[in-house]
Amino acid sequence: MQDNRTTTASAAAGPEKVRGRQWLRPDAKPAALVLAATLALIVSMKLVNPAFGSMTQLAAILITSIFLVVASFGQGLVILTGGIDLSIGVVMGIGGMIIAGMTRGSDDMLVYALPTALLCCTAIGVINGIGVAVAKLPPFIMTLSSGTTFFGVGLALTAGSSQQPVAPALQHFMSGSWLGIPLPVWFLVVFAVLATLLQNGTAGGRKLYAMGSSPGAARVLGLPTTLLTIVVYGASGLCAGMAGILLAGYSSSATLDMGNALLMPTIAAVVIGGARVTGGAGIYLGTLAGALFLSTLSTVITILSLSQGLRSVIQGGIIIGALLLQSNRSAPRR
Amino acid sequence: MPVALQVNAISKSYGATAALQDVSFQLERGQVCGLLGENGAGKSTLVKSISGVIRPDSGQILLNGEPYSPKSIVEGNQRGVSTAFQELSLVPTLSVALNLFLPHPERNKLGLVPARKLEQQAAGILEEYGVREIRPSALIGDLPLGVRQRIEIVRAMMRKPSVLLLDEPTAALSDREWLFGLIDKVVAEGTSILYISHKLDEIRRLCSRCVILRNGHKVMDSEVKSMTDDQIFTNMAGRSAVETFTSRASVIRVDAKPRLEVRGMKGPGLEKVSFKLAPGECLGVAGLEGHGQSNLFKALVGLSPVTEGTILVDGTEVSLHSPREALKHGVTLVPEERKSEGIFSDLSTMANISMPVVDSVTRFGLVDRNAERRAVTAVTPSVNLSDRFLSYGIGALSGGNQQKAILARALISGAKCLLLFDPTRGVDVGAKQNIYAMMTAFVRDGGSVLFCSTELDELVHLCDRCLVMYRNAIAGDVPREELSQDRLLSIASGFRPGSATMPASRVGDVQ
Amino acid sequence: MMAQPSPWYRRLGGGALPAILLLVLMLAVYAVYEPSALTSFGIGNLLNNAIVLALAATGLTIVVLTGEFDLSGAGVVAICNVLAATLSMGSLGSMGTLGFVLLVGLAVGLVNAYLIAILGLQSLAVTIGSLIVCQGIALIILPAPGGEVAEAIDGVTGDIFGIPYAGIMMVAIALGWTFLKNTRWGISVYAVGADPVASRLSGLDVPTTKFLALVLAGLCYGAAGFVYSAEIGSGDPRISDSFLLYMFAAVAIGGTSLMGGRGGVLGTLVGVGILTVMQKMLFAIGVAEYYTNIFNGLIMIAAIFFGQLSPLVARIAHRRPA
Amino acid sequence: KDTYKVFLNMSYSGNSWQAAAANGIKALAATPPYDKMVEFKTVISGTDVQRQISDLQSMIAAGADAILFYPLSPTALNRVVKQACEKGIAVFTYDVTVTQACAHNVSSITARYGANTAQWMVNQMGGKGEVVFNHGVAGTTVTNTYDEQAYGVFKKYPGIKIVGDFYGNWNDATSQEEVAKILAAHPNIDGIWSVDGSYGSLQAVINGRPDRLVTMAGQSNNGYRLAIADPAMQAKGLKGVSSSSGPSVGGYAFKLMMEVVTGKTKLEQQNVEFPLPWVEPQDVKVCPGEDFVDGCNTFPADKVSPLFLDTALDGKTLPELSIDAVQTGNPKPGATIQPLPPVKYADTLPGINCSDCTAPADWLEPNLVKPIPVPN
Ligand SMILES: Nc1ncnc2c1ncn2[C@@H]1O[C@H](COP(=O)(O)OP(=O)(O)OP(=O)(O)O)[C@@H](O)[C@H]1O
Ligand SMILES: Nc1ncnc2c1ncn2[C@@H]1O[C@H](COP(=O)(O)OP(=O)(O)OP(=O)(O)O)[C@@H](O)[C@H]1O
Ligand SMILES: [Mg+2]
Ligand SMILES: [Mg+2]
Repeated sequence: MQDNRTTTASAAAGPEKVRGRQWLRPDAKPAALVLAATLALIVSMKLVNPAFGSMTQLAAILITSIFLVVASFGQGLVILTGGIDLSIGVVMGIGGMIIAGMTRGSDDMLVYALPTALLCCTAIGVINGIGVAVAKLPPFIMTLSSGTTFFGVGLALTAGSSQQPVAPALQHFMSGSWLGIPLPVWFLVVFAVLATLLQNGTAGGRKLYAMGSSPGAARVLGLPTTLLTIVVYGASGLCAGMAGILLAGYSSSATLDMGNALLMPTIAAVVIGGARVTGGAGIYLGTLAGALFLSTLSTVITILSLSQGLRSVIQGGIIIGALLLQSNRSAPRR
Repeated sequence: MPVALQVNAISKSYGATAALQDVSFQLERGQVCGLLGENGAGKSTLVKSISGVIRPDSGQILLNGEPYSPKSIVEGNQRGVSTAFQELSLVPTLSVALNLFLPHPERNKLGLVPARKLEQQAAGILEEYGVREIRPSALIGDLPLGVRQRIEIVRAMMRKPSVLLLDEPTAALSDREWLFGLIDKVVAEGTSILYISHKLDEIRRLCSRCVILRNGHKVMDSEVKSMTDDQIFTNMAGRSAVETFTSRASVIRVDAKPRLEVRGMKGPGLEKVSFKLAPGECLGVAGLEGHGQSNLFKALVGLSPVTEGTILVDGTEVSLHSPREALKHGVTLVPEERKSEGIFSDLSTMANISMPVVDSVTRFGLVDRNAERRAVTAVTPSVNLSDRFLSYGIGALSGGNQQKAILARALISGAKCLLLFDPTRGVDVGAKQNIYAMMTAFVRDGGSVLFCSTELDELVHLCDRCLVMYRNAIAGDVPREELSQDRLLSIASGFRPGSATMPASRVGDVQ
Repeated sequence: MMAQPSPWYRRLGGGALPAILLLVLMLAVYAVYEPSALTSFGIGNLLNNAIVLALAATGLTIVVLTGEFDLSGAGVVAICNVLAATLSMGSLGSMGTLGFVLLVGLAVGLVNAYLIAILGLQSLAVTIGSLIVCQGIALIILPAPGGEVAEAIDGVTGDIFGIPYAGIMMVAIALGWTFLKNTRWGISVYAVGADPVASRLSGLDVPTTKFLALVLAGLCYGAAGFVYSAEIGSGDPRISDSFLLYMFAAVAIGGTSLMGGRGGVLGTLVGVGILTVMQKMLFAIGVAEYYTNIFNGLIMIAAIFFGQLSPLVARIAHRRPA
Repeated sequence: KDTYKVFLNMSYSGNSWQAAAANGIKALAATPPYDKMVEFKTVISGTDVQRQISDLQSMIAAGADAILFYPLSPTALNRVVKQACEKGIAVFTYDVTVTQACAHNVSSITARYGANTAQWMVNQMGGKGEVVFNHGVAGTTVTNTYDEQAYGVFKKYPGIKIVGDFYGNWNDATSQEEVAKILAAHPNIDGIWSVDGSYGSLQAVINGRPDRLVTMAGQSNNGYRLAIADPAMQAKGLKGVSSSSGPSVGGYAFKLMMEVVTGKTKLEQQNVEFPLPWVEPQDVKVCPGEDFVDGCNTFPADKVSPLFLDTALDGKTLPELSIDAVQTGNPKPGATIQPLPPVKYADTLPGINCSDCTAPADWLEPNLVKPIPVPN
């Protein structure tokens, strides 16, 4: 019997030897890196142009990032479940159009207009959700089609033009400040906190991660996948509507196509923030960082005074650079 | 005897986890060496290091006396090492034939892969290895797990390796003799085999030697014959226990309404199934793979369509169209396919387990981590899952530990009726005892268990009664006192009590 | 007893079958309402309208099959278009231009492939970056629409013996893919998309498979850019976002799963057909203006929806108790 | 011939400019006598050039008599335009142009917007100050042409410093965001030059630096016109000119096309210039009613959105239109089509409205505004 129990003693060390708590949750790493990249952008710009990076400038960046921050929360939730929402741009336009059309430049109707606009946008999201969850249509086609369809409906109803100015109260909200800090920045902070809690603190959020991680297991376990899917797309519609209303307030009027330019950035913000496109991974803090990064980047690009071609090359290059920062070659590839 | 494989002091860490530390052993030509260890001991990691899937951090390997450090699994294959993996490595959307010939199927002059020809060849190979009932053009994803396990094994063997690594090859097999026959044959041809299993009887049947790992270290390397079960067990777990089944008294509550009653259930792959499951009862389901057990389990929670029949829970007729409804009626399923239907691989083990109760461990709408931990740690001891795994992503856990987590999740859900599909698959001996104890305690507290297993001795020892499925129908209902492996096997193979005709096909008529 | 669609069904394109039926139906409606549809002028127009999208979506399909995304297609088409418009009249000539734009496609494909397949970055994020860079380069090369492509390139929109080149290219794509799909690489494309882990354990080279797919896609985009230049006869640095969306829509309508592993180029060609004929058909039956948008959306949903029903029907039909 | 099959092909949809132009054209097509004469159909192609080509092909196949369209590219549609001409179809573009010689381009692009507005700003600023440059859409001929003219003028005055520039995409929201960001980096800007998005730009300045406004040139949004004429705003330094090509060019092109198709007018040249709107603060005159009469050119704030384009209406050439007409596409009750004044032919600009031609020698110079001497 060649029993070598001599090693038994040291065996106890084994995997128990776990290092102290990691200072950063692994899923917060991309968020931290992207935030760092954002700061690096600001600092390097400040070196080039000392006028850059003043408090007003930072406030301007934050205020103009608010649309992206709000809309990409919804996009992030959808992506978390393994879907995608391509109707966000259209829904933003519709939200803004409803607000403009109902308030007609006075504050009287605002209390009715706000819920109506949000409700309509949520309803479009819910329709998306039903298409995806019940009819089992691929999210890409479902949301693309519903975007196209509702754009057509919006055109037919408004003949394509924004008829009326937006309620002054909304405009004041977007340009006012409290305690020396612009109201939209307050809004941004509150929204970010709520969104983080919702996505990463609640039981519902947890279930979304489960669903995105393994739809099969979620089904076997009896998670309400249909309901959650519908809720998530509804939330995306709601966020898009909210972003649309804010944008309408900001520019004091609305057009149906005003959200189109924001669709791609919402997706970009989510994936740059470290979320996985196929679902199940990524935190809202990452999305927030991604949105702030993109907003800062576009400010920097604006300040650079280059031809649009060069701006694009630099912008795209910096996005890829930020991704390279996150790459982890030693990590096992899935 | 010449040494086929020599492993010298290899180590491998995943982050802070040292999966292997200074492990050395050697495998002689024509030898079957057992590799034993608790879940997470590092067995699969060792196999992956040898097969070229991962590269060890340090140490070296000699193959037939020559240095061997495969950069890829293909290189391993070329050098004569092939593997049947624990988490099967077949591509679900490809045909059986293509899977067999991956990664480099034959090409014709045009560079095309001739599907027909490969299917013919595959048919020949499957025939040669005694897998007769599979059509080579069938997609892997359409086949039951047990059949996939066979194909995985055949694929490893057909390459005629000099070193064959089998990582828990019998986990999903109900017909182990098939494998034993093949192993005997290839060993006679001079192949060396590293054989991983949690089943001691298999080790005793096949292996002359065994290596035991614990927490990444080799703790024992010895002749099997010279070891008692108790010694092996002590080496694996560091404490003494024996793999035994303590007989227990029946706790069936005969007076109560049946917890679950199924009448004339029909559906795809299910023929007129009826049975009753009382509170306090552990009802077994036996059968060779592909005879409808998994359809039955799935149909009971609405994952497989039911065309006819009724289901009653506690005497009232209910519809269980989805796992969600089933859970509302206190019925929950521990599924067969851990990888795609069990785990949420991106979530921590804690979150995986707490999922059914996550709604109730909240405070102010937010998940209360302390309450969550309390709820989870209340059930983990029953499945012997160490608390230190709770903060890990479940994807980083060993297969057996993942299985324990899923069982813990079923317990935490508060269901009164557990449908356990092979709950001890891939679970180590110690943990098995815990799972048995868990089941025993569960029925003692008035719960009901419907229990399917590929290991007949489990059924024989744990069940109050055992249903045997054959060709998608219930072919026998064996009461406790008549339970024996032979009896179950004969019914499962199609022998009717009192009939002497041989069944047409041994493993179902999958054609 | 194994439930599975019969081989003939799968060979006919599996999930794409209902899409084919829808396409035929739409073509029939179009032909009834627009008599000139079936003239050689009408058919030629249709094929020429479809070929650019077909080439680009083919490239995208291959990438999507491996389980990745690629948004750079629209950017590559833009660069190749402005290059064709600035170079083809010069010393490079038309063949030289073709070679050059294919090289550009290849180059972008290589960069994407390196970042995605070798470094393991997320494909969607990376290709958003490369899309923006490509659009920028196109703007630098040609800041405003203009230029002219050589006569010979223009000829791509013509025909030979009455058969439009676009039709020949369409057939070539179909045959080419049928060939590629059955090579070792083609098989690994499907395997890698369906289950990367199992593919790796089976010994397939996952990074190389993805690498080649992304590079091949780059080439397809280059070719698309070349044909696009022939179609419009000039250069335009801006290519709309909607082109990108149509690429993806064609892939999805054709029955390719955006999660990878399922589908194929033949289906994509059908998807391209549906998107192209849809526009023509709606015009012919007099659906105009805002309703075009609404119908566009609804037809896309319908195409997918029927596509989903059919395997179900086939399964049920096949599943009769033995 | 007493009925004509006429197609309007829009490309973009969903923004105010395109909507107002299309609605104006629709209203005119429904105004007697065209309501009986014209079989009118609108087609939206979206932003994909190939779709526009496909739709134009469909129109040819459908036997159009006349096609009025907003081209997505000056060159990409040439082939299909030629096909249409060969079938004897009258092909007109509005606002933007094609270089195919057989098409009629109706546009203000040759009216030197860039040079005139830049010169106006220079004059107002006394030849010095910090200017922000709001480009239109990158990669379009219009933007490049205007940019070249405006840059040329600003460059002549060493005191003018262009401290920032951005692509506002002819969009107010985008322009507002960008100006807000630039203002934070360059708090002392004196002027903003833009083609469109000027109301948004102004909003950004009002929000960021309320007590010191700027000199501006830009689009004719109603809110912008009211602001430049507002004494309170002027007191804070706002000086603005409202110009830029308006949606009425669409209606004008339609009327002209119909006159040509019905033989009332014969065009001697292909390219027609639509007069550039030009409203300085003292020219702003608020209308009492729903349309432009007696030279009024602006509406009260409560009547329309601040983004409403006053140039959707045109008192001189398009008296048939009213607010309602350009917002809904319904004809103004009681209106009938009035004859057009004589046309002004446009300069040729290579790559814009012709291919083998030369531009006039002075095409970068202002022709409406007299330059001030360079201060020393
Ligand atoms: N990809 C990975 N990332 C991190 N840790 C891992 C990974 N794979 C394995 N481990 C860890 O390495 C250790 C050994 O795992 P391994 O899979 O080799 O166990 P095993 O002996 O095969 O167990 P089982 O009997 O359950 O299959 C475990 O602690 C496991 O958590
Ligand atoms: N969708 C289906 N349609 C028709 N027959 C099916 C379908 N799914 C499975 N079957 C058949 O039903 C039978 C039972 O399959 P099932 O997966 O339940 O086997 P099993 O005994 O649970 O296998 P294992 O022991 O390997 O888990 C098989 O013969 C299978 O071919
Ligand atoms: Mg293992
Ligand atoms: Mg089974």
